[in-house]
Amino acid sequence: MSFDVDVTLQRGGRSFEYRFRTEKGGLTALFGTSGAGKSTLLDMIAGLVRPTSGRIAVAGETLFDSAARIDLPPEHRRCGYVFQDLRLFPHRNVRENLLYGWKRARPEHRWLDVPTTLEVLGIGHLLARAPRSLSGGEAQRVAIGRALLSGPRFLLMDEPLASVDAQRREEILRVIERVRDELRRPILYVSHDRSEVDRLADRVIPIGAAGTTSPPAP
Amino acid sequence: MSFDVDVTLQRGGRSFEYRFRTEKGGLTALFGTSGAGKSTLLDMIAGLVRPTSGRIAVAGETLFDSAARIDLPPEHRRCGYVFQDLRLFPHRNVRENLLYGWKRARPEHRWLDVPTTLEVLGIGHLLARAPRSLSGGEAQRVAIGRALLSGPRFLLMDEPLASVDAQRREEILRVIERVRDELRRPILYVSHDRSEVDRLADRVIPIGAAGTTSPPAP
Amino acid sequence: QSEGPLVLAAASLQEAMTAAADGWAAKGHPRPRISFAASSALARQIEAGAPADMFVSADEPWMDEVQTRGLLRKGTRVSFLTNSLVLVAPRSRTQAITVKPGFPLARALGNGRLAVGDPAAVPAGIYAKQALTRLGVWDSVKDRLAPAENVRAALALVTRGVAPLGVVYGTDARADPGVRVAGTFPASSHAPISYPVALLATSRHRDAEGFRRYLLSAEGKAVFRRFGFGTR
Amino acid sequence: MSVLTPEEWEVLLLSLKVSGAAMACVLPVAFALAWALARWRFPGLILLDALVHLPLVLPPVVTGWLLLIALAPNAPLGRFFADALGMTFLFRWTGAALAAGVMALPLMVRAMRLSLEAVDRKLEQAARTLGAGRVRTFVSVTLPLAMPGVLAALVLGFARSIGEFGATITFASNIPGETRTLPLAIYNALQIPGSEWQVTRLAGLSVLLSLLALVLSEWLARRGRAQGMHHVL
Amino acid sequence: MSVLTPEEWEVLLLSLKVSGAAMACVLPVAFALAWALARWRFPGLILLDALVHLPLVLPPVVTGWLLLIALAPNAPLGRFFADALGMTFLFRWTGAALAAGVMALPLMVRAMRLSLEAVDRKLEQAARTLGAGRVRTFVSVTLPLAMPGVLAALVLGFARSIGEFGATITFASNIPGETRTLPLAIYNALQIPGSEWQVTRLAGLSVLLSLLALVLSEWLARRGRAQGMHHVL
Ligand SMILES: Nc1ncnc2c1ncn2[C@@H]1O[C@H](COP(=O)(O)OP(=O)(O)OP(=O)(O)O)[C@@H](O)[C@H]1O
Ligand SMILES: Nc1ncnc2c1ncn2[C@@H]1O[C@H](COP(=O)(O)OP(=O)(O)OP(=O)(O)O)[C@@H](O)[C@H]1O
Ligand code: MOO
Ligand SMILES: [Mg+2]
Ligand SMILES: [Mg+2]
Repeated sequence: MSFDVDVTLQRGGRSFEYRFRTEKGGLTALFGTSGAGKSTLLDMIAGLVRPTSGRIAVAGETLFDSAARIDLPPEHRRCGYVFQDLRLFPHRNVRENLLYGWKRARPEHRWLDVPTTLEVLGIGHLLARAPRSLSGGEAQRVAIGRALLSGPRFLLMDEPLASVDAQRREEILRVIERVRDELRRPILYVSHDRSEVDRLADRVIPIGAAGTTSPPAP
Repeated sequence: MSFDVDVTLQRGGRSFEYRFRTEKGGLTALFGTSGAGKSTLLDMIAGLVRPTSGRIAVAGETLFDSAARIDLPPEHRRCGYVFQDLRLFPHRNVRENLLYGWKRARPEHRWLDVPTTLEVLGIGHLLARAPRSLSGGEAQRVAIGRALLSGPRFLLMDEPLASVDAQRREEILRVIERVRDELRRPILYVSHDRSEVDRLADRVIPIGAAGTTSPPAP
Repeated sequence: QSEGPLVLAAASLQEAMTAAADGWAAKGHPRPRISFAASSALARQIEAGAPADMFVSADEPWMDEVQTRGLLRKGTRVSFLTNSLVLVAPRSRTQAITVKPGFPLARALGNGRLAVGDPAAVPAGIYAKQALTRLGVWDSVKDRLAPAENVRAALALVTRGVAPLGVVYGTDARADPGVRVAGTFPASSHAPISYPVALLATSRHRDAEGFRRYLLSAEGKAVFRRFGFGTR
Repeated sequence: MSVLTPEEWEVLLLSLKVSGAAMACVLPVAFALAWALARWRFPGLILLDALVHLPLVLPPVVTGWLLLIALAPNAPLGRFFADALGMTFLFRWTGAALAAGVMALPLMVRAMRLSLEAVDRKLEQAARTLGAGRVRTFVSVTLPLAMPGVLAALVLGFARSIGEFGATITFASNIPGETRTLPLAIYNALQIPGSEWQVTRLAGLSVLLSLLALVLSEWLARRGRAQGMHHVL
Repeated sequence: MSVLTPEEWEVLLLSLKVSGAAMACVLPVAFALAWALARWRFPGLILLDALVHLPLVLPPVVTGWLLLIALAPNAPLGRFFADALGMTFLFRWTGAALAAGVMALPLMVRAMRLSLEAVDRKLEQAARTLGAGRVRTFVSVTLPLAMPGVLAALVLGFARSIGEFGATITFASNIPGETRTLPLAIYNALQIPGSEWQVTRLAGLSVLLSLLALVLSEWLARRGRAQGMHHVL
């Protein structure tokens, strides 16, 4: 199985519940209204938000289990997380941002090389720039590159193409498809763009409205 | 005429040139690759970035004219600017963010009331929340509300619907259409979503690749 | 005038001057207000034109300085107090030391230091240096000093047992139950320790001269003698 | 309360008055300096910066001495204050407040400058497009976002001014009821052998005062946070 | 150089040594305290905060006096340092450094705390997901983002330690070549009538030293900015 999630979270007086399993490999899209709790779910899988209780496993490895008192720290989960709010390091230039995870990854874990990444994302000319001076789409592409280069075991992508123009989007989508099909890395993908989801997703998990349970996907 | 722009800008060794005029009213879409300079153009029209030279007029009022030494400060330009990076005030809750411009607008300039805004944007339940605790889509809708409520003479919208889900997007699009048709406020709209542009735009201004001139629209 | 005259007095005179002011006030006069600080600071304030009535210095040079600038009322300067210089040890230390030419001060210190007012600045330290030099022991202890900001701080070093011996004024040693006078320096071993008083040229207070006279009167001097000062 | 002697009360209230006045006068000056150092780029910048740091670098007694020279009744600046504003400082509580304020200045400027430099200018731009002029933007966006620095400045400055000794005694002298603040009273007590108990009481009062200031500032900061200023406070 | 007398050279170098040692020792301590105050929430928080502010609130002489009592050879703490670490402070330049460090502590803690509280925790989270453990995240993200505060702390602390007088003379005495730093030398000069010129020279040296520190810190800050740390420096 790729994603095996069964957790609850109490926060700000609301309670979130997620329960779903997906078969091995492939891209799983999360679809749901704004505020339903998609980013929150990704944060829990990445180890940034601690579920109140439950269990999370990805590709056979248990990342969190409240009963067994397992809670892998984020740096050992090896997720490539493209944040909805990007979170580029403001004190480092584009090159250093891109290489931040790459340098820390074991060589055998890296599955994408730097030139290819720069090529596909079209960010080779931005390497010396400060994140603050990037345009919206440029920053988004750097964030994607940083996550891919960290040699992750699986990907969490939160609206990664929201500000990317059509042409570049096409190229990036093709890379994501390659990761999905050739490398068979599990991907959890959030998007409000129906056409993107239709094209990429092997399955869609609906995230229900505020606080409701997400039924397990078939 | 709605937008009458003829400016150049030198920045970071690159030179940007914009030259276009649009007829009265209607929605003008800016379409162009990432990094072409769309947000930069909006910043110049809003008075946040000073063109090196040229002239900007909106709906007959000259906002900037390097020859005539006119440079209206941003607070007198009355633009409703939805920033690509939102820029909600982190020290004020949602209600205060929404009313920030509204309070400062003259009553006769306001053309949208608060209840309608909350209703359309679906943010009535968020009023007491801190911007930091909002989801991506929620924050984006608050940013739209804040701009609309400030009683602007014209709108600058930089990918305002990037993180908004399909259903809500539909409702917001309808509001924008009403502003365009009934109130006849000029709108400059940036989007990478072809279907959005096709539906809304009376005309499309292509913003060329890095540093090239944008030819005047017909 | 309901407020008393403003007196600038050396900090080391604090207890005695306060008592003298009380004595004056007990006679039905408005109580003088006294600002206690280092003589140097007070002299500089006078030179800056601060509006005070009387200056009581802990040594002569600062009074000279003020006088040269014509800031004293003519004929009011009198050196009226004297003091002695003593060697003190913590109360617990019983061994007696005779202060005489060539006395074994360095040995008595062990590996401790001799607490003194800073010989480069503080009057008590300057007298101490004179006395130790005259007695021929300065060279043996000059690298073993613990110079302090003022006499009372030097005294505190001995009281706290941080320094085994110290050189202070007799008045200080007397007032502190934590120390014992181990020996007194012969008056001939140092320049006379004297405290001058004078009215300031700008003084307008009608009580100022009265208070000065009181300080110089038998009654006033008795107050200072109670605190161990010599008078003349 | 009978736990304090009348003199202790006098000293305590005077210290409060002096420090309060010092903070009230210095805060705007320090903020203006912090603003200039954070936002402007001009040739003399580093010199201004050095000037602001001066009271920190010099021993307090020297600062007091410089104040004495500058503001003596017969010095030009001193005459100006006396004639034009009717203000005299020497031997007056206003002098103690001035000394305390000057000594606190560098600490306050730095703290506020640090916060001002961290304010995101893009938020100020947003305020401008929403119709707020420079002043309103400053009041409604910049100032609240820099509030942690302002609070820190007040706490540091107040604590520093409560503890100020050297410049005060040199410049304003040690006059009971007028310039004898807590540290000067402590100095007096220190001159009397065996007065440890009195020193301890007075020092305890100082600590109490600044503890109150500290609690107040943390409370204000927490209130700010509760209002959603998560990342600023 | 012949513009300085040999004694002035001695005093200058000693001041540098003392302040340098003070900064080197206090910086990590101050940072740890700033970290605790910025990041942890525990019951004694405000008391720790008050303790850190203590040397600011109390007159320096009292702080020196407290150090004296705590670290006297016959006091438990003093004995511990002497026996376990072979360190003695009284009448030693190490004592002057300790006094300077203690006096600088509150300023340094505040500045660093201010910057630490402004660091966006979300960036630390991003570093964690990219494989950086707590320590690496701290070194590569938190610390650089808090760098403006660290620099400000160093400038404030260095300036304060260069100017430190009261605690030093009380705790470490005024021994030429060992503990007579610039302010103590200035004090000596001030006590002697007619020595204004010497005071001015020594004060000028102090100012020069801290001007150097200031220029250095501004240069470092600018270098940081040039490397793209736009919004942090
Ligand atoms: N710290 C918080 N305190 C209270 N509520 C919060 C907090 N953080 C997030 N929320 C709320 O939790 C809900 C889920 O947020 P989340 O970011 O997961 O939504 P989302 O599904 O990603 O939405 P979007 O598509 O708009 O990004 C939202 O309603 C949000 O307002
Ligand atoms: N301060 C700066 N220094 C140098 N270059 C800058 C600066 N700010 C922006 N740029 C560059 O100017 C170009 C135009 O930026 P702009 O934000 O206008 O692009 P955009 O068309 O809005 O792109 P996007 O669709 O990705 O948001 C980009 O290549 C950007 O990197
Ligand atoms: O009273 Mo003094 O002038 O400190 O020795
Ligand atoms: Mg989200
Ligand atoms: Mg843009």
